[in-house]
Amino acid sequence: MAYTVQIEHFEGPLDLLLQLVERDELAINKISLARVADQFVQYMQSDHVPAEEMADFLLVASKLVYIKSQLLLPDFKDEQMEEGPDLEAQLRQYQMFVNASRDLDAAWKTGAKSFERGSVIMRKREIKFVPPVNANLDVMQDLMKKVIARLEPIIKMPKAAIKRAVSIHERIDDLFKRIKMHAKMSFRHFLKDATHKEDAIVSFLALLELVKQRFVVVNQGDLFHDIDIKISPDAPERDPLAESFV
Amino acid sequence: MNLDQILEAILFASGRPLGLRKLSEITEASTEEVESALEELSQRLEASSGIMLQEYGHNFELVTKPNAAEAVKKVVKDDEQGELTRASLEALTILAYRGPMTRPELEQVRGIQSTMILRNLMIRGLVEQKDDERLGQPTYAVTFDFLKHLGLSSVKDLPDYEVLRGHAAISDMLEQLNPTSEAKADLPAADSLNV
Amino acid sequence: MNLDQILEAILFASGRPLGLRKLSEITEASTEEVESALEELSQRLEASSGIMLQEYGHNFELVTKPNAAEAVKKVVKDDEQGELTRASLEALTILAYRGPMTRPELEQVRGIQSTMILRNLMIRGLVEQKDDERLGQPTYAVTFDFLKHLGLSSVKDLPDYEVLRGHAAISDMLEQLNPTSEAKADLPAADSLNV
Repeated sequence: MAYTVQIEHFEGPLDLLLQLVERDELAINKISLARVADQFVQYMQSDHVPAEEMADFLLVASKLVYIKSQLLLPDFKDEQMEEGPDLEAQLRQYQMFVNASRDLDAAWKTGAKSFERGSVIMRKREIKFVPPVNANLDVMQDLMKKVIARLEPIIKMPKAAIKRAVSIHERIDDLFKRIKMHAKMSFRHFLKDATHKEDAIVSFLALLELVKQRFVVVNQGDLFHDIDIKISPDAPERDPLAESFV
Repeated sequence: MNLDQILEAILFASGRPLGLRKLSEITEASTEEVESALEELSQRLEASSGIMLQEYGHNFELVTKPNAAEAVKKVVKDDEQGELTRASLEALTILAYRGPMTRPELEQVRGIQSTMILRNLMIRGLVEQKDDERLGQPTYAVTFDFLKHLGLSSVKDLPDYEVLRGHAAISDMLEQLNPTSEAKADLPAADSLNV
Repeated sequence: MNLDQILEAILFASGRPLGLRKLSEITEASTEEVESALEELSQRLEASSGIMLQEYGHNFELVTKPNAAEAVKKVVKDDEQGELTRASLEALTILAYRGPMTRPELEQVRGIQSTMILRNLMIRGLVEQKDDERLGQPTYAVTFDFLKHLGLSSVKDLPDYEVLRGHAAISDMLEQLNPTSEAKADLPAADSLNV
């Protein structure tokens, strides 16, 4: 059955992921997460994810790919990917808060508000100058500088995001080299090669990183396709893991 | 909710005396019903509350009971005097360096809602509303009394005035508030001090 | 005059939230005595009054009951907050149930960086930065304005409060951010509701 419900807008990676899972009326577990992994990547590329949020999307994308790979290779474990919160648990609690926020929204709109006590003190005659004992020129100069210092990171946020993307770019070049070293190994081969487990993990992680990289650098072009060509020219068409990169 | 409770809420929130007719209008009850509910309210408060219903002519107001006057004086005095909180001091400083500015502008620079703080600064006579508006909003600036307290004759004598007033971080931030070029033209003259 | 009545008069006169310590200072009673008198006050108002006691993080304010809102809006200017975006709602919900919390903690739950959303909510006066820090990070919580908009006397009145606040999964996840036992000791009291 084809689902026609469109995901129109999402506020963050967990929002998108939850919408995908809920649209297909799936329970939150590893199997459902693996199932929507590809769509997650597609939506993420099709929408305009702000630069400063890209890293958060990449993190979730890499976790999804990892979950999918684990279903295919039950004994495949990577310590780095095991770090941090478990995506499944994270999404479940996120869902809990999203549900609670719907109740809150309904309550917000009823207009059944409370009011504080009305103030009458704004009458002119009640205003009298009270010297502020702790206000002096030094304190004020210092405070003004602090206010400006607090604003600067906010102004610079877009620039910082670009900087981060650039540093990821450099890391990608590095990864590319590693991947090339493994390029001779077919995608399928390294997945199946139990005797060269370490190679497999290295390649796989490199792949993941590359995928992450590609997201960051652009929406332009078909990155994943690119990976296919570089890594696995002879990967079987139906290889389920390879599909997640298409 | 009973009428006496609704009347209590109305008088509490309005903070000023309200007439019988007005109360009847708001509650859509007859003046007789309002009068009897006010009597009920008065008795309930008399019996157990720290506040009471005061009547002058046909005007009604909630006030604190005289027995609590001593404690009440302490809190009111506290509001009016004593040191400024850090937040108040910060708002006052921004208004000194960058004023006159509107409340949304002040909030954009502070990153914090500033209604109460602005009100408190005005009660203390440190800040006043100016005659000119910007984008339909009143503007605020520090008072002459405050400058005198600092020993200054003009805000321009504040330390590093030109640099801090015209700092790009603040201009950029305020520009996000007024994206149109029209709004830009409305910015205070000292913007030309931008470096 | 009983302590609960004196406290009522003080809160009435001040018209803003006052802290437990401040109330104890003004009344010259111990914080335990003040707490129990406030509980008494809260119950008395709950039973018969048009106003109620609002509590958040050991701060207290008197406000009108939400049932009276329709009538009260006829006498006071209603600061329209407007609708909330989904992202704002989500962040507010998390902060209401789980706050005070640091920005990294909020981001952990939302899965996305939240600098701007926090700033927007602070400018709207729905969230504020608290005085206490955790692991060198400032903490954020919802404000009395937020509670007023929902007509709540406490965040504890939010649906399923204990379940959502004390949810084991969240605690585990936040603990990954705060691995030291020190940090744990700083968590708000309601954490003991953990199951």
